[in-house]
Amino acid sequence: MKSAKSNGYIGQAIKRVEDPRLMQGRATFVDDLRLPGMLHAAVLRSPHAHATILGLKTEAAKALPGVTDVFTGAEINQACGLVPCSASMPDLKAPKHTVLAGDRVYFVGHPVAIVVAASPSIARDALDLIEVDYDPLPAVANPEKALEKESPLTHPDHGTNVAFTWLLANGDVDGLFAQADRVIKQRIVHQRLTPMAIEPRGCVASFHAGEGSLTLWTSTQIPHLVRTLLPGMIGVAENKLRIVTPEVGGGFGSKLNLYVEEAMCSHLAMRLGAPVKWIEGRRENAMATIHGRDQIGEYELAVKNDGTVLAIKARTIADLGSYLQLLTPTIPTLTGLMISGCYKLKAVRFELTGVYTNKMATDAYRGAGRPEATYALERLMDLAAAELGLDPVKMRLKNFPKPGEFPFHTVTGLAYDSGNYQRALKKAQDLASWDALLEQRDAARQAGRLFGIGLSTYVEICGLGPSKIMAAGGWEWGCVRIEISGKVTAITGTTPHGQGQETSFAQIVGDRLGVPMDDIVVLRGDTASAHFGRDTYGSRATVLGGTALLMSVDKIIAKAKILAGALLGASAKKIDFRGGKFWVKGKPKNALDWKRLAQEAYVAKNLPANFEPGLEASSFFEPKNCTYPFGTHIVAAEVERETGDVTIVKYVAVDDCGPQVNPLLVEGQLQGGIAHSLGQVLFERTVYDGDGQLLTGEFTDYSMPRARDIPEYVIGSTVTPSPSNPLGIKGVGEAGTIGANPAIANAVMDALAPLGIRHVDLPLLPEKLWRAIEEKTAELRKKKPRSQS
Amino acid sequence: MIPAAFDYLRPQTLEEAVNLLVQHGETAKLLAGGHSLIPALKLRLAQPKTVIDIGRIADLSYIREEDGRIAVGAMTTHRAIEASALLEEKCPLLPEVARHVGDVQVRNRGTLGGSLVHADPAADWPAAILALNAEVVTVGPKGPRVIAAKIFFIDLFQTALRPDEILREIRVPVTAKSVAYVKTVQRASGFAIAGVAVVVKAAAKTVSVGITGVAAKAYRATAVETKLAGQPLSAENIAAAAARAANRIEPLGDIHASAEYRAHLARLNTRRALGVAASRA
Amino acid sequence: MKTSVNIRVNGTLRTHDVEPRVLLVHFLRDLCGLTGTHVGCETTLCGACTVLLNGQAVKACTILAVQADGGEVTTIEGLASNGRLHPVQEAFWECHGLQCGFCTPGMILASVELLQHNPQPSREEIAHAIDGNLCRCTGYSHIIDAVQCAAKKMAQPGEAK
Amino acid sequence: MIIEGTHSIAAAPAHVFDRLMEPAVLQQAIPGCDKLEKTGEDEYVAHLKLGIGSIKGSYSGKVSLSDRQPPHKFTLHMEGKGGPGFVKGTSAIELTADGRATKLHYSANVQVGGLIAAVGSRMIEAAAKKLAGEFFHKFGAIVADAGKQAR
Repeated sequence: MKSAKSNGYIGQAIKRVEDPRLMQGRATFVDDLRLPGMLHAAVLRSPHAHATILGLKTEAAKALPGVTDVFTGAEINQACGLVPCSASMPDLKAPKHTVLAGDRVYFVGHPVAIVVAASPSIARDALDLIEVDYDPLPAVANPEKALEKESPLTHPDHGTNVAFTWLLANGDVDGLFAQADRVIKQRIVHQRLTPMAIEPRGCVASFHAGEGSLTLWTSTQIPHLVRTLLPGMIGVAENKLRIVTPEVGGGFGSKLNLYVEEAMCSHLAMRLGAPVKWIEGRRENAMATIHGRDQIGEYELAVKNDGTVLAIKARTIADLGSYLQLLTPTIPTLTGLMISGCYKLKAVRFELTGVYTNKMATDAYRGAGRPEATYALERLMDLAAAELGLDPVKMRLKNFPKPGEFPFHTVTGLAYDSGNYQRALKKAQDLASWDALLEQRDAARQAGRLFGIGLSTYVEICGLGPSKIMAAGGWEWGCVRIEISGKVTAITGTTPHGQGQETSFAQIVGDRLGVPMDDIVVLRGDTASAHFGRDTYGSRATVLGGTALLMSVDKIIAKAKILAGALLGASAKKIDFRGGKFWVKGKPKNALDWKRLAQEAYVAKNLPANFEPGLEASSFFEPKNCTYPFGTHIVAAEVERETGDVTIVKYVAVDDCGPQVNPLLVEGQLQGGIAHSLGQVLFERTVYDGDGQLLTGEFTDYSMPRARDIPEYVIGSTVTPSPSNPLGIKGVGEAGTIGANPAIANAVMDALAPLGIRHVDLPLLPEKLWRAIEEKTAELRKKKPRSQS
Repeated sequence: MIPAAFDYLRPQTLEEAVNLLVQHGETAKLLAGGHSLIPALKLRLAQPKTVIDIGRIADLSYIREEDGRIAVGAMTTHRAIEASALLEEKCPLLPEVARHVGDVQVRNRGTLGGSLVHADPAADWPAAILALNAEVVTVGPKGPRVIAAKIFFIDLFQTALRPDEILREIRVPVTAKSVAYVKTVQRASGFAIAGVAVVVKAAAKTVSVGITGVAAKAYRATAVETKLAGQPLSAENIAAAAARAANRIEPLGDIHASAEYRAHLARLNTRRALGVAASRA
Repeated sequence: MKTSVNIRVNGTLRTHDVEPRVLLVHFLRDLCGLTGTHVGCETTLCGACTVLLNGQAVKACTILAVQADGGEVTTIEGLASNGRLHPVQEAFWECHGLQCGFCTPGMILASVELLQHNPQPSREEIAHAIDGNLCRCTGYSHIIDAVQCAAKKMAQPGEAK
Repeated sequence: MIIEGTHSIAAAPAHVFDRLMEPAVLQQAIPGCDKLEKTGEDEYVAHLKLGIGSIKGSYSGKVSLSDRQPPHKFTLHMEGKGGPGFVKGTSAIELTADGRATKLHYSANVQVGGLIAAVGSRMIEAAAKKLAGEFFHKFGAIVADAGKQAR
């Protein structure tokens, strides 16, 4: 650990400036806000997956002392407008997404009424007094069943449960499949997951009647996008709207959305003339905050006997749930874009059908479409290697583009800007002591144990992204200000919520300015100070937000050189700058520091002609391309024969996210990301029963990793800078999740391979593995009755 | 997250508590450590009119040796049991099971008596209480009553405790070290999918086996016990007996484990627990 | 029917009239204004509300304020003394044991309790001690590092125990 | 969710069948039923206070019968809703003579929703079986008692 005092901050494992307030209970999350006269909202939700609302009685609730008012869809939907979705497939059928249900509910958790009261407890009591007469309708929870002719319709007026179709096709797929020595086929299931940020959602809205301005504090990843989209719902002009995100207790994509409660609280704050707060409960979070994944794909990989992969085909169904949130239809298309992974495939056909079911909407959850691609492809690679009798490592190496082939144009139409997949794979093998690991597996197998090794070589699409591929701008904004005192304020348009950019951005800015980090404050998450921004998702914040700040710093330095030149009697070209000091070349003793220059810039008595006062600059960074981090994960796992329990014996992760601004934070992101995948592979799943009832509605039934589940990691890195931004950085927020998934699954499947088990769908629950083991063991016993001891 | 409103009473003596229970009847709930009741209150699954807090009644939290048995006060926390040197020495199954209950925070507040009275079919304690042939001492308007563990658990969330009775004490025998608890945990909730508690009496050549999490109530695996009675605890004998651990039981199935897998785990964990206990003899 | 409740919180006696249904976590957050104690679930499983009650780690969401009447509570706000971070806080900082920080107060207090009675815990023992605390950001590894680091700090002479 | 069970009742099928059609008997036998009113041919409204341990709730709902084939079988439909959620089910009930007694077999397709489904999924099957068991136990007692008195 190096001290934060010395300069040269970039690349140092500096402890975070955010932490002291968070560790002492002095940070402000939304639920910590208390405004004078604040009212409390509670939302009544449907217990039915699908039903007609025959009647709604709110009188008793309204009569409860302390209740301000109760609103139903009939009383609020007109005023609140429809929840926006950014996707625009040509054939997309989108239901009208009102804030409260109209005469029909179509998922468990569908908001039906909202109560506003003097306290949270009164609001909660009032919910019990609302009477709703539901007439249940048939529901469909299984996306494959939803496509059958006789299926109940989630939206009867659509006449179908198909929301859209999407096709990505390139190259001579049929020809290459005809040339293939073998076709590897596998049905791949990505179970639905619930993001479960430990802080549920919540918001407080406050309206200033005199100014006509509204402030919304909300636990979101995207205050700027909310400010762009909310005016369309509630009729407050964008320039009268301020969105503040205080601390956010985790998002993982689940807070990358504009939700009905944000619109309702904003509307009600205006309507009732008092601040309105709503805090989501955990059960509400489980049923009415977006879910992730939920894809089923029939995959086919065409290969030659020597291990060359030729082409890939997939017919994929994405279960969208019952309506569209901001990015719902877009997420599964990312699976298509990344389906060629690290390999030189010659053709692709990815057919996607988005399907409505009576469930909560899916949307971005950590990795968002890319873990689905990586998992499918890396499973196929292992299955192919097994069928061809090839070493899975050699098979991968055979199909990687060479380091000299970058930018590498994929068959899916992307241009990977940089890469050296061989190096990351080699490093991971070294860190895993590969040969010793193979010996360990041999020994374990000889002893009758189910021990396996799995790897995944993966590439991500991060740093989203150039505006041309984004619905509403893919740039990022940053502003840097040298204050009169010489202190530095950096303002980012990204919205960190745990990633630590108050620290890493101070490192970037401090490094370039030559200013101690202690003198820098990074502001984020308030549209009043961060005038522009496209926020935090898709591993973009450091890549784009960091670059926007760096550009601003460079503008200030250029300006300061002019000022320094004027003060020192030289032209700007003759001014040297280093370590926070400006001097005329060759005369370092007579140097000016930022403090002095700031005073001059703002007191403005000695400015050169045509020199604007002040030392502030802002910048929009528009990237030319996304970034493409990559890496290799290697996992050794053992399966207990009698229970199906999985133990991770070894975990090695090598990620190449380019130069690391703060390796400590990089490691934290990787470990956190891996934990999400560990959960998905081994036990996490959102379960609806056949009637659309949510059975994992609380932490009592939704299994997430706890400390006891976590292996000790060996984490390494390689550094292949991205040419797409001046720092060469690539983003790391989702790498763990994207890389881990197939590595763990492949290890478990390798452990079971000696029994002849080919594939088990995620999650690899003990019972599933036990059943597979029992079945195969029984078969083996039949075949050779005497070999069993 | 916010319970429905209720009246709160805090008796100082057991007698007072029994009187309040008689007075308020079915509309009242007793509050011990609160780690079964309060979660139900918060979800409004339980909405009693009155909550009678027995947490301030003196001398309900103790672990002491009396007449060759160990008496554990109903309000003794899981943590106190986990940490008890007396139990470690004289009845080590209780501390071993305590370590499996909930998490540290839950163990610091939750009580043995509260858990037993709640009779969750997947709670850990019933397995141990059954395997130990414990006795449950209650007090009611008609005075104290002693109930044998094997007739205490009646059904899902249902015990032999009468509505006007309060559980006061649990009495367990002094045992050797040859005990064990083997549990497959429902990883989300921490409850048991299959928890098997075993007491091996080497001298008498008998074993007793209590199983929780598998059926609608915890049960004694009598078929296992009968098979092993008088037999040496060889691996073969244990395996043969453990195979009967789910005989004549209707195992539960849910999203975490099917009935078939639960029955398998009952048998497997019985075999393993017997093996561990035998190795400690 | 409100009841008067007296709880010594971080050394200061707090007296409030509360409905019996008020949970300790709401007493602390809403009546004492100590919002460092968080609510992450409603089923006693996430541990974000962990505080020390009479020295023991407990989940403040599963205790009625009336039950804690007469007790002593330490919340995350009361852990640092005289402006000096507790060694567990120091260690969480150094080891990057927190990201969003929402679970952190509970995680730290559960760790403090562990180190009170087990000054040199193994990784397994730490995992066992924080089994009642969910973290969705860190993946726990750095948290376990932090608790071991805190144990080392606290073993040094002159450190607060 | 399918729940099945078999109970033995000490009376002949014809008698059992008839008694199952009597609202007063049903009300006595249905756990926690404090109201059962006939609203039409084979249709009733019911009010129940059900408690399993500390988990208690009030439910109101409808009960109806169909597919009546005395004394062999009938189908029972019920739906109820209350604070903790809703229950909807259809049960085929078959009676067969077993000596002087009746073997009653039920096979119910039960749908449970709302809070109980979200937080109580592990309990639902056991709870439903328990309640069905209580019903038939009580019903059996009523029928047998009446039989004794008649003799």
